Amino acid sequence: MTHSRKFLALLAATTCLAGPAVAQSEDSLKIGLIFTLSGPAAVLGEMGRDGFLLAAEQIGEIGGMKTEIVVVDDEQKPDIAANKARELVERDGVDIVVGPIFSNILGAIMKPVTDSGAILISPNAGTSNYAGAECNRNFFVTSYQNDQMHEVMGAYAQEQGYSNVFLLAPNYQAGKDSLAGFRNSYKGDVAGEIFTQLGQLDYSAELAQIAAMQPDAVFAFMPGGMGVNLVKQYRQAGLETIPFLSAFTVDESTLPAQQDAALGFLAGSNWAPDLDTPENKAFVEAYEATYGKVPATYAMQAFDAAHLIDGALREAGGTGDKDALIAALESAPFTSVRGDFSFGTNHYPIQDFYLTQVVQREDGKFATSIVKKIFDDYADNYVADCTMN
Amino acid sequence: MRLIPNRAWAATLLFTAFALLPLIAVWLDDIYLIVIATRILAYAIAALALDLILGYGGMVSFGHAAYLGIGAYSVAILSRAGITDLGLHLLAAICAAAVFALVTGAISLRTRGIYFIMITLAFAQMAYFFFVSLSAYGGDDGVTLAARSTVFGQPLLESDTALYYTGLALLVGLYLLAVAITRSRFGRVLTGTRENPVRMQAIGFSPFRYQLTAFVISGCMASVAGVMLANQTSFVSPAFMDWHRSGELVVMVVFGGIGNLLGAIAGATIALLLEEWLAILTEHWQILFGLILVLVVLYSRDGLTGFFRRRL
Amino acid sequence: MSLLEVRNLRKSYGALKVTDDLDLTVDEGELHAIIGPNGAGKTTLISQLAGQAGSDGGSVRFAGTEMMGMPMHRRVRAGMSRSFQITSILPGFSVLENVAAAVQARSGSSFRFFAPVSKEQALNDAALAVLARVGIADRAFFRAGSLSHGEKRQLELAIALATRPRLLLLDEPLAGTSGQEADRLVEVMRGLKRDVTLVLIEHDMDAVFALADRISVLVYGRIIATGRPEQIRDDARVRTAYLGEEAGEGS
Amino acid sequence: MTSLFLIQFLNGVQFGILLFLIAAGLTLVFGIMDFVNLAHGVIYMVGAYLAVTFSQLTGSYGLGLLLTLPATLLVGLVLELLVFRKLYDRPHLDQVLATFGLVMIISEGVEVIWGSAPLSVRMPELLSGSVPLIGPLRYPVFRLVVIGAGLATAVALWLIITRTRIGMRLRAGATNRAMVSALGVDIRSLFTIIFAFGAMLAGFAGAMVAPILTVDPGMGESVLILAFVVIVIGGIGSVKGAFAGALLVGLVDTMGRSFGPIILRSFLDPSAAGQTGRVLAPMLVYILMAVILSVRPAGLFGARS
Repeated sequence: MTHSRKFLALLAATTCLAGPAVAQSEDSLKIGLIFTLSGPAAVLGEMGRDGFLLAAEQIGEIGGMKTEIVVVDDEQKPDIAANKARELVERDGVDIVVGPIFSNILGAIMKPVTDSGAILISPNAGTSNYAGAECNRNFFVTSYQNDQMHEVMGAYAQEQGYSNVFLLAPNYQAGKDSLAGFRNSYKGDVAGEIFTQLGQLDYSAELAQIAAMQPDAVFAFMPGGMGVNLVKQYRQAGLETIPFLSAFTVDESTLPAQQDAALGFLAGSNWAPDLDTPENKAFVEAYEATYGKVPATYAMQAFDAAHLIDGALREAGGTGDKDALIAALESAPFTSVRGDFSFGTNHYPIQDFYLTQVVQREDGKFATSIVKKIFDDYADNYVADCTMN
Repeated sequence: MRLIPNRAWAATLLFTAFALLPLIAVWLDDIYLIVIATRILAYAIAALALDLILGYGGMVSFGHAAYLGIGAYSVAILSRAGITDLGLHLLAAICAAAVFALVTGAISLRTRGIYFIMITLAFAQMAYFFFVSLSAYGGDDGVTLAARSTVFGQPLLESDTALYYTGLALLVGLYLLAVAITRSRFGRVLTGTRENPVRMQAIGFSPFRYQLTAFVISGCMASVAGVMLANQTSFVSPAFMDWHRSGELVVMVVFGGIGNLLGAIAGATIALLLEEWLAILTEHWQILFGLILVLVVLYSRDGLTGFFRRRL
Repeated sequence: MSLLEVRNLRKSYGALKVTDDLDLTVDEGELHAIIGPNGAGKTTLISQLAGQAGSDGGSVRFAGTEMMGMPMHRRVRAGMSRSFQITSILPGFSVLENVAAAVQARSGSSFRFFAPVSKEQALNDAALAVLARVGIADRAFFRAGSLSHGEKRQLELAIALATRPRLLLLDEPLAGTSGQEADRLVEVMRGLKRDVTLVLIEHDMDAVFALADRISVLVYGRIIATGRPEQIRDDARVRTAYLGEEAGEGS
Repeated sequence: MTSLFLIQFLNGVQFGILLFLIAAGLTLVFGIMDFVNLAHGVIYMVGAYLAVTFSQLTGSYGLGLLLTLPATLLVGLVLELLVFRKLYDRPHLDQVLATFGLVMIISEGVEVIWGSAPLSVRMPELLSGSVPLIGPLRYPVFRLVVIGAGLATAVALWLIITRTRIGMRLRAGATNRAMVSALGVDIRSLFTIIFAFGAMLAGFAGAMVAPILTVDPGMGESVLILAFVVIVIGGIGSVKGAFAGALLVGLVDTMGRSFGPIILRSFLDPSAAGQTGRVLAPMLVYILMAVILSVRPAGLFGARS
């Protein structure tokens, strides 16, 4: 009889397997990092991971708890990311997941992570749907809402009185969002709006049209390798006389490849390595000392995420009380390297935005530099549609 | 065919192992194994479908991930329209796949060899870019599924084990169907057209009709894998039908040993398990995986099953 | 009554006229041999008649219906089958399955997906009968690829027969067969004369003159002479075409 | 408008020439040795990375380029000896599996050696300017150099194939491999030469492209697909086909992307034209291939119908 009861128990166990894994014991904290660590865009994932680990090393015990960090590669493939996210929350039982870099990966891991009760903190992808109607109590963003970076440049173009701007972005969702964001604050007319092929290498066709139209300025959103190609070819085609406004195109992850081709180009951002705050100086020096590279926003925002978690856990007294932890996170109890930083009701950041320009530092390296502040304590346009809990 | 006795034995062994897996997962206290295994089942179905035309029909389709995408998007599109029943999802997927396979197959079958490989790739790329342009469904960011398909209106598939066993049932069913087809009158003509198309014409068969029928059947089967994958990740994106995925499917079938339906299932299973375990070993797991592929080709004539068949 | 009427059949590869305005008539029930020196265009003619190779012009009427433009598989269904000079079988199949496939082609639709074909005893029995007739029944369960060259020629003939044709185009069936196998095949062909019209292309003159009711001589894509075996043997033109100039004057 | 057309044409030709350099090696290897080499794309990538390293070591892009050629020749030789030599008589699918494995090894290996960040080569000073074309339009000198170098290579390749003894053997090998080996030609060494030479050509293309495009681990894959499209359109085994196919794909891809929407606008309203243009643009090359293959199933100059 006992034999069969044991078997029945086993059978019963297999039928009701959904539901959260057993919660971690009180004093230990488990964090899962999920970034793109292989393929062409691995450099961005590596920066996010390195930024977070640098902060974790400096803090030691995050939130005063014994900390274990599990790093996972999503290979920039949504279905693999969805499974790896489930692995983090169900098998490894992590309390907090930090990542990813790309919007389509965020879409894939949002449900598995937040449904399992864990907290998800995105240090980069900040799509509009999760800032608005689909906002989620367990989801925080330490970077920005994607459109904001483009709105900064739209406002600058409007401020400069440009009347005829040429727009360029890849033919995918983030590309469409970017040009929409730019047009939120830029009211002038548009010389041309071209969506290039994702991963396109050669922009001579588009540059020829720009040269033919001679617009007041060009606004481009071309992340990663696309940005390197575009900037180099822009310079080679002799178009540097036309101001080059951009978002996510000239930053510390692509400048090592763009080098002097990007000199003087403009970019909208929520940060630059030479932002004048003591925490930022310490962060940039520590990052360059440890990794020998100039940090980009991907590293900075992950660095801030670690400090956010540290501050919130100390305030909420550990991971036991979920509501307390969420309330603590909402109060953003940490000093960001960007200076003033707080969360909107949709858990997206409210922060300052700047116009930055590419400069060559005395040590020969290239980096973006703060020119002037465009927006002060600027929230995203979707917070109104979010009716959290 | 003396092979049959130990093939049936091998099949029952493999499927019983799959059937016991959830129990093993609980016993090892690692429920995540079921999540990996469900994904393996989906790819096993797709590999089985591909091997039907690759191994038996000699048609190397390098665009079979398109059917994974068609199956997955059938779930996404129908769910958004309020239809959540698994049966309807499968039906829609199969019909859509049949139409796509009929049209592209009729054109592709005018070519041979590498040309057939490239034209099937071309049609899959066209399908891929079509779904990338579907901004209503998130374009290339993809779209999250609110819930898994329902069975008789009940959300039974929400439990991973139920989804797993549904997948296993589909795999076993499709495997038996595929075996029956390869041994039927139709299967004999299909294999004949692979071996010697001119001889088949000389006895009165027009190869085109049989190859196109097999191509459509294979596409429909592969779309079932797409429906499974969508439910497994509860997320759908064009990345499901990227040409890399078509390449991975071909690799799985050849890795397992072509012309052997069990080999295709074994190829998919072992390839995906390798990916999981090697990824734990090192961040640069692809070097090891690539090395294994090269070594298997160099030292074993027809893939893993060839390797095992000689050893057993 | 003529079963096959070929009128001004033409085919050329660029400037080379392979089939040069060829006429041929084959009567029902006869064994009509076609002989000619190498390169005369015999195999091309067979391919044109069978529908494997296209034709530049002319007409091929079989049992009253025009075949020109019809693909090979439909001509076979119409009852006009062929064997290949270079053996063309299904090496991976068993010998029995090779022949059973041909029987299957003429016995109902092959779009059946569930019943195992190896269990269809009707097909197997019919196939075994043809194998027995051709003399390789003992090889039924061997892989076709493993047969000797001669046995493959016998299988080639068996497969063609299994389509139960009304007209059978045989392209050098004895090529490469040893004496004993050749005699066996000649006997089989002699036995066939009763129920199928045969067009025999062959170099083995003994077999031709032993079997043929009528012989046509094909030279450079044209039929230069047609007649009973003894007429052809004494025909001067045939001898010059075949045996070269001096033989022609010598007689 | 016409000036835009001229620039697009030049860009199309330049992209076509680049594709030809890659496709030439691929079609020779495939046509003559009946060998499907998916790893050809990563050899192009390795050429680009080597050019970056050698340029940094020697301080000059020119020297870097020259050093890259023998280096990629060596890479081709090593791969041929270790892996490809054992696979010549194996079915295509085994070759696909083995070379697919090689692609994984080399792509990840590159990331281990050079890191995953995109690299680039500084443009050589004298070639970095741009030449005035018409009115305000200018055309980068370096791209003209690429076109020139590509055409020179094409002519050289054509001469080698049609005029030299090795060329005669290449053509004979393409039509009937068994016969060539039967005639006592050491087929093994001929294959090795073809392989190494094909790898060098791909490496040369990679090195030439380094200053214009980014050098990152993903560059091999996108080019590989286009190279296969080119050799299939041109007809496997025909270098002439590869040249025609490359130019065709280069022009259609470049011109299609810019003039497609303009042409569509003539019979569709602007927003629909923009949208269909965006949907069709990435598909153009594949539509082109599908159309050609359905009309000529063995490519334009199909050596093997």
